[in-house]
Amino acid sequence: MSELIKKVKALLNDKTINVFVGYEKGSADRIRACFARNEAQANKVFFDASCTQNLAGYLLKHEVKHFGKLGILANVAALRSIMQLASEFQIKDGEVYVLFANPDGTFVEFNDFHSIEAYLQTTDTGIKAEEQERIASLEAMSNNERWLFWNKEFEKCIKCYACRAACPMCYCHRCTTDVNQPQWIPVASHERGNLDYHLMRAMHLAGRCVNCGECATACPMDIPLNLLTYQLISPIKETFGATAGMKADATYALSTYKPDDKENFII
Amino acid sequence: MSASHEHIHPLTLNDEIRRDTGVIINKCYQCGKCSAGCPVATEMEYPPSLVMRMLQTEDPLHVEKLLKSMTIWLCVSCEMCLTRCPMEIDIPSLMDYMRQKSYRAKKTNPQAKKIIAFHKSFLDSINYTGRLYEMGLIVDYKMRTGAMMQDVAIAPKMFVKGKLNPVPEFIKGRKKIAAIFNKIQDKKEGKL
Amino acid sequence: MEKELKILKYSDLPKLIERFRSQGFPVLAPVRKGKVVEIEQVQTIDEIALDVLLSTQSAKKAAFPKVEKVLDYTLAKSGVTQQPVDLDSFQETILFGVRPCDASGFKSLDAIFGEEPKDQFYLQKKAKSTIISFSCPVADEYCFCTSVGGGPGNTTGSDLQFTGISKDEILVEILTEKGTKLSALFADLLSVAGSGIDKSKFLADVKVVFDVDGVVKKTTASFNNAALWLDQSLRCIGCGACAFVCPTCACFDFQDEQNTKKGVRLRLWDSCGFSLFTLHTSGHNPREVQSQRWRQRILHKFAYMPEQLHVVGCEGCGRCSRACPVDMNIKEHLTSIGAIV
Amino acid sequence: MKVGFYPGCSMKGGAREYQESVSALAKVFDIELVEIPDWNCCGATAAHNLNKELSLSLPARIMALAEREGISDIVVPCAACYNRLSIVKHELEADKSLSTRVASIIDLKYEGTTQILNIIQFIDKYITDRLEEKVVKPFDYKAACYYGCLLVRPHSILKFDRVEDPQSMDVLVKKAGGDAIDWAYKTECCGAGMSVSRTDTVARLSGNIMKDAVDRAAEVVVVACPMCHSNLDMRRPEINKFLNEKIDIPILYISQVLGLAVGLDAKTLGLNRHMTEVNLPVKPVREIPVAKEPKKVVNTQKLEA
Amino acid sequence: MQEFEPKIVAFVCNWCTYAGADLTGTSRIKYSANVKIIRFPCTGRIDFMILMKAFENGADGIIVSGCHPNDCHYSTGNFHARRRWIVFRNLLNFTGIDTERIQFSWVSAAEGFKWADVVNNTVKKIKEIGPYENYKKIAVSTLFNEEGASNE
Amino acid sequence: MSRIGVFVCHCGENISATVNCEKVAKITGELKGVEFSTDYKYMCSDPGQTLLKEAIKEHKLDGVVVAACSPRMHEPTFRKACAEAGLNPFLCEMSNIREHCSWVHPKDDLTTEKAQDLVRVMVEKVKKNKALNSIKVPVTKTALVIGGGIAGIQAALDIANCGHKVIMVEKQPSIGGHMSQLSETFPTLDCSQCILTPRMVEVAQHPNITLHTYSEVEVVDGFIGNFKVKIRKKSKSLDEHLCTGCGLCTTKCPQKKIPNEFERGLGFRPAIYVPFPQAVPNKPVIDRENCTYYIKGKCKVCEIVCPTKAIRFDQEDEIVEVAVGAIVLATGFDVLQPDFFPEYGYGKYKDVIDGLQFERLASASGPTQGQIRRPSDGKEPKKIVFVACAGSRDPAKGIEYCSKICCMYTAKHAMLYKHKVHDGTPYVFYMDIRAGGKMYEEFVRRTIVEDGTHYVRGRVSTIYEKNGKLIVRGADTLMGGIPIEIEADMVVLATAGVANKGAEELAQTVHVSYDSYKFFAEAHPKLKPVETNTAGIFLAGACQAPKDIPESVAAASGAAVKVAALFSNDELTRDPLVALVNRQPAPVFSTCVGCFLCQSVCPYQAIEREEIKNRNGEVIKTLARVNEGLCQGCGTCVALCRTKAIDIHGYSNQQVYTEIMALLND
Repeated sequence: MSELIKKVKALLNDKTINVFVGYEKGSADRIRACFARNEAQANKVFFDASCTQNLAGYLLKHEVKHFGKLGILANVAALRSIMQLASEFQIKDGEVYVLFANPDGTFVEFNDFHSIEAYLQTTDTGIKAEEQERIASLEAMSNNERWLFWNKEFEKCIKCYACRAACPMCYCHRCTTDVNQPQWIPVASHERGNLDYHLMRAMHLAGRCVNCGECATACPMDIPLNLLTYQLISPIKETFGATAGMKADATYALSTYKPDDKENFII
Repeated sequence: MSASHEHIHPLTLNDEIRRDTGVIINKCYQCGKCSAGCPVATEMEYPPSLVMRMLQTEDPLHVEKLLKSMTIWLCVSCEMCLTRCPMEIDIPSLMDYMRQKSYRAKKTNPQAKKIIAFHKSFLDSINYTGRLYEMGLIVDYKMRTGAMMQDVAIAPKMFVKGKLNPVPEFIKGRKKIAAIFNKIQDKKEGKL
Repeated sequence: MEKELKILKYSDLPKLIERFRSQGFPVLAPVRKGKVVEIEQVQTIDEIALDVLLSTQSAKKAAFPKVEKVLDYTLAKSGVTQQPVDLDSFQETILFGVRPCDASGFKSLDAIFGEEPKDQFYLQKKAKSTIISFSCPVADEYCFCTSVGGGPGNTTGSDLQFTGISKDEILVEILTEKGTKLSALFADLLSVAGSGIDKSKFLADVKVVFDVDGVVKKTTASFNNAALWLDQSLRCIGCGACAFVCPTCACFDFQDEQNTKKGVRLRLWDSCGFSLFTLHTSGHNPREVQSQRWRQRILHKFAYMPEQLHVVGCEGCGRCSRACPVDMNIKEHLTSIGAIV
Repeated sequence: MKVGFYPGCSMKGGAREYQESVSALAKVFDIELVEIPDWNCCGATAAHNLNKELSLSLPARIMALAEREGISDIVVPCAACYNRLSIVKHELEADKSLSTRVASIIDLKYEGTTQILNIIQFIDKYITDRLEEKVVKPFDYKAACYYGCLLVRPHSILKFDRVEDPQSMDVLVKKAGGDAIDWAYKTECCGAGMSVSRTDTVARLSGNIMKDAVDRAAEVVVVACPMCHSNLDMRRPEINKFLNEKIDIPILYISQVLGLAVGLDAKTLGLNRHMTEVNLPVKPVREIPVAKEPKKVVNTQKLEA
Repeated sequence: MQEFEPKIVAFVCNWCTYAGADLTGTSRIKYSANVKIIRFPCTGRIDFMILMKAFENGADGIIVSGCHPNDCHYSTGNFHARRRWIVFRNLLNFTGIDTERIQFSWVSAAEGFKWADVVNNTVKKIKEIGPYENYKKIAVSTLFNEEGASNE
Repeated sequence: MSRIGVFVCHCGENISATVNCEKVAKITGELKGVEFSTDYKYMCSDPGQTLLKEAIKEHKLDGVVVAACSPRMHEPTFRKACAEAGLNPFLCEMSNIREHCSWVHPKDDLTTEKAQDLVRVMVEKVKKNKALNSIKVPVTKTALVIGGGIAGIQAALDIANCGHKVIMVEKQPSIGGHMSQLSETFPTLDCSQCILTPRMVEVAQHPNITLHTYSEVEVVDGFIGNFKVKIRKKSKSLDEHLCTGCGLCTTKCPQKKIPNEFERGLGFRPAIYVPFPQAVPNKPVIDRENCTYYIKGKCKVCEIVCPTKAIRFDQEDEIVEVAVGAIVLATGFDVLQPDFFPEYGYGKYKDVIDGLQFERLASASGPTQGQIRRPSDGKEPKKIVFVACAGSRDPAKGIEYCSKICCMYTAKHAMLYKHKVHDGTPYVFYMDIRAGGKMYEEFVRRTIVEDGTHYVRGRVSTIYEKNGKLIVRGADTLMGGIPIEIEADMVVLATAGVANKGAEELAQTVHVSYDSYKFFAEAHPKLKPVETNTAGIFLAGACQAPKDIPESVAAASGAAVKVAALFSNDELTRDPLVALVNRQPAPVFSTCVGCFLCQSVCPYQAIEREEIKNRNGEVIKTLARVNEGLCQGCGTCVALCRTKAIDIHGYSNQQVYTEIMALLND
């Protein structure tokens, strides 16, 4: 671990970066983000297998960016987020120093987006088996059962927008929910407001979601929001051959097309 | 409340043909390619393109002529017309239809007697044995037509060459075949 | 009024709920929903999760729900016709099994909504709520009620408070008129409590971690300490989870929902943590960055409310810290403010 | 290898040699032809001339029986039967209510799962790959491949070969060592089922076919249909009378041509049964490029019964 | 009992389906009056939220129709729309929304008959499956109960 | 509060027969914001429009809904009327209660209710309409003409003679197109070359015309008045400035057996060649696919013999970028390869040829110097059969439409044949003779009456060769369809005229739409026959549909006038129904977050990047911006934009949203 701290200190000292976004130990066995700007703060930087939070969202946070050159300790989800954000012109190559944490505790430095792309080709970017199972069990239900399932889940929603705030892809300054002429998405957290909001969010993440799971983790009401976007990953891959967050210059699945895209429901 | 586009007039013959065979008579623009390619057009009183034209008129007189014509029986269903028709009109199906209509209406051309007799003998053979019994067919055909001397010379040679079975082959399920015949509407109406 | 002490058998709790229900009172109580605990209407005791440390959401929804209609209106050629909600239509409701911090949270809300012009929606609903709190036998590291003047057996805001004193028995404190009135419904189930029951023996031990008056002073003085607020809030992602689970947060928004003919005006929760909370029509946003919003949240509770309403806007329940997706721990932050020299 | 087999009535009678040659050829290539048990006549022209339901029901019964036996491919060497079965399969596929009605008439379950193969499709699927290596006696003749009507038409349903100037049989003849000539009557009608009822028509149509073949120096006409065969072969006297000349070239089934090439003898192939004697001229022996060991060379191909 | 008359909204593009529906009219082909058209420049313009709004305002069925692939007036709008509908339909299915009630179609300016068929078939189907009760329970109009407030 | 006027049209009885128009006007008059409502027998008539205009003035209307026919029919009419009454035309909307209501539903209450619904929707929409002003864009007064056939030549000359610059791009080494291949032209029998070549020379010498032959258009960006075009000038392996066109290289080239495209394969040409003697420019190109040097690396005979040393083997393609204000597509047509009719034996029998080949045979400059000789043995055919509609009007194997020109050229062929082979017998198999043109019918009659051509009304079923003759089997439908057989020496198929091979690709490059036959689509079949749906791009000649020479020339002049009219103003106005990215005061600037996912959906590359800079010139935000000159208003970006930062005039989010609400809440 001292290796990591040493590395962060070196980066800060030689001004490669001004701030390092990493992990530190938080309250009640939790791990949380830290923003090391000096040696003392760097000493708190920590990493182990429990550090699963996707820190990439912080790269777009105004006050974090304000420090200058950023460094980040990334996991696979964060790497993919960086790729996706790059493809949406939110991060430029060379703007961010990326240190990748291997599960075995070793670290890899990525100098450019190209090397991240190459690395991602070799990793498992699929969704976890348990989530696949949950999706499969939902798909096995009747339509009405699914309706009732999500009704119950969305009923809990309090529209705190933690899912949106935690999602690295939800970087819009003004979300559709905040658009009020017309008010496409009801602000109220009633059944319709909640359904509209979550459908809208899932659609806006379709083809962009890098399955980091932050939305579901963030939800104080424990709604399995990640399933909504995860469910769309394989159809998009199968039908359009697109996977989000794999290339810095990728084309968004829903802003391109093939003349012979297959579907079976348009008469 | 929603009246959809349905026919309110009684069906014309051409409507019926369209319903039963899918052939749209008015698709024909009289290019004549069917007649040009038809192997038996020279023997027909109305070559196929003329048949189409006559039907297009919807004139009962023309229809009557067709039903009583030799033309419809001369068609050998070789499908050359359909193959080359630019509008892909299925004239062979139309001919089948006209034959069946003529036959049911008992308007068949007297000269077609031999052809029909042959077909009937053929079907009888199937009805009786389940398969075609060629010898029986010929005998039956001759009985029907009275053409006793036709092909007499050829039969012994065929027999020698093993081409004529002296006894019919009966299939086990020939009652089933008979049942099929019995279920056919025409049979019920005594028209077959 | 003088509080009365009674004893109730655990085994009579089902009957209690039955009584309330048979009288037509809706009963709101903590209900387990997977990993979260909601405050919801219940029909029987079995639905109630009495063993949980704390419900995920606070009890404030009884008087200040997340969505609340305040007006119906009709759009016609002749103009707009309004049909206000009938304030008398609210039902007498029993809040059952909530924690002392939930009950005392209403103190802050009363202060906020009781300011002129008085908020009749809240006040009427609150007036029709009777609160039966359960004192806390356990606490966790997020709890800091004792640091803000509360405690696991604090009775502020409760009409009745139940404390488990043995496997079978509950000590019932009848604290208010409303409590008395309600307890009459189950007087037959109550027995007289012997004197000398030491309630504190049955309560959780929650350590005081900071001096609230000191924190209030230092908070007020730190308005311009930008580095402090930035340092504390770098992690904050600006969601509203903290505010929406908070028993004292009272910010709200009005939204109209309508079609071309009819509409309703709704009151909805809002949060000062949202970036658009203070966005002006001009495009100017006085709290442009998250650190300013975080400062607002802390100052509102620990500077402005004490100054203007004479209450601290925090009950130390720690819900905000538990709900925070990025581990913003308010206890920790307040402690560090308290430690400023 | 097992393949379903529907001989049809004529192969039990007038075209017995067709069945014999197909069976013999199949045997050479280790293919077991499983005759559909208790098959019935397809109804031929007669049925669809006189009654549509009947024309659908008879073939449907055949296919339903095959389905019951679990047969997936049915080889139907008779082009007329092949045509009827294929069309019925197509019509029943297109119209589910019709399919239901027919199923009730034949009182059998009909799914439409069987694949109907004509003789050439059968050869292409099961034999062609191994054909050239088995050729021991190249069929070194100028052959006019005659497809007739029912093998290739209607193209929209059968989807077999080119509808004008088809080539599949020509290719087989070439593989058997023969020379398939280019001629104009490949798909002209021979008169089909009019053989008995309008012999003069048949004589004219078949006569034109034979005339063109002979004019283009064909030594043999190759067919894949018992009806074509009987019109071109059995009606030869009438044909010659119509043409006023003597045409004596033989009419062979494609199975017989291939059979000869792979070394089967005339009798096995039923060449003796043709009405027009099969007198193929003797040709100088050609080198067989793939023959592994020298075969006994038969230096006469005069074949007699 | 009165027959259920479904409310069906059709979102169509100006160049093909709207013109096709014009042709239906010009050809005097009759169809059901349940369907009412809202015109868009292109199917590419039709945001998925528009469909949600239709259900929320009480629609029992929706038709979305535009130019056949390769025939888009703007050359590619319908291709993008098609991708959008493929994904959206997946999502709706997954959340238990009745995609049977949304009929997507390509109707060209020349297909007056097809438009009538699309409308009539959709009306028939929606009549068979009945009003969209699930969605009506959460529709905008549920807020407007005469009794006054229904808090929460 | 809005002041909307509702005008319900009876359309004679077209609407009022099934819709109770009075009731619709009355009920919708009660809607909120409706100030005035009425019904009238013919809203589009002069009195109807006057009624509308007066109501606008009298009631101070700020929005108008006309409930009548399809807006595709009369929206311009009523918007214009509103403008005349001082109301911004974009505050006028139409409810389609005719095509979408009265004509498709029976007379009953539901139909009237539907009409009310449709009007209500538009009333609500129009409340959200905004007054819009037309967009003005500058015009580059140079035209690009793609294709150098007779249509392109005519268009280029007409535009150039109006004083505007023209850039002409021709794919082949020479301009001239199909017309240069023709022998004589109907109905006058003018020599085609004689009338064409002067015009070709005129193009080459015109001071306003820049000619790029052996060139293709690769990229078209921009919009009406402001196109940017990249032209690939394929290497001719020749320095054109040095070449004098002496032709020595072409005679010395050892490679001589390349089928000559210009002669439709009836002759040969060398690898370095001029397509035909009168070519413009009359300078050779090296066909690299067939040149020995390019294939084997040795030869260079042409380089050795060239007196001016003009051969450049290493010359590369050149990309020329030009700015133009308008584009004329004149890429012409192709003839259907006749091998789709195997029964006619084209390709199998040498003496079955197509019409263009016959033109070459009949042409004095052709492979036989105008003698009619059959390709197989060079003999003069004594009996010749012309088959009309070879592929046309044949949905089964050819094309569905009538190719229009074949009747006439077939008649011409028969006549030319008869003029050259006096003892010959021409037959024409035809289905209908379509000779609707000035002197056309007379011409056909002459062919039949004076020249004794046998016209047989029927189609040919099959053609086969026997003993050196082509047996043509047809039928005479005027004789009741009896089959006939003709033993011909030669057969000429009048093959269908079809779209050019590269038409689809070119359409996509220049962003115009095309029909199912791949012919370029006009904006309106009757009233905008030379415009395309892409503003500023026009059609001339047979790239739109088969056309004969006079028609092609007329269309070309039509297109030229459209271009000239466009160039007559320094700037032009456009329909303002375009998308826009919202702008807000600093520090927000716009709700656009600059993800630019909208960029790739835009079919017109209309979305640009706009950098917002602070006072120090540093970029603080990058936003999308819609180039309203390029935007055609499809709105695909609007549907894609997550933050709703893009909206579109005329179909705005507000308008659409309110329409849905109004429609479903009666």
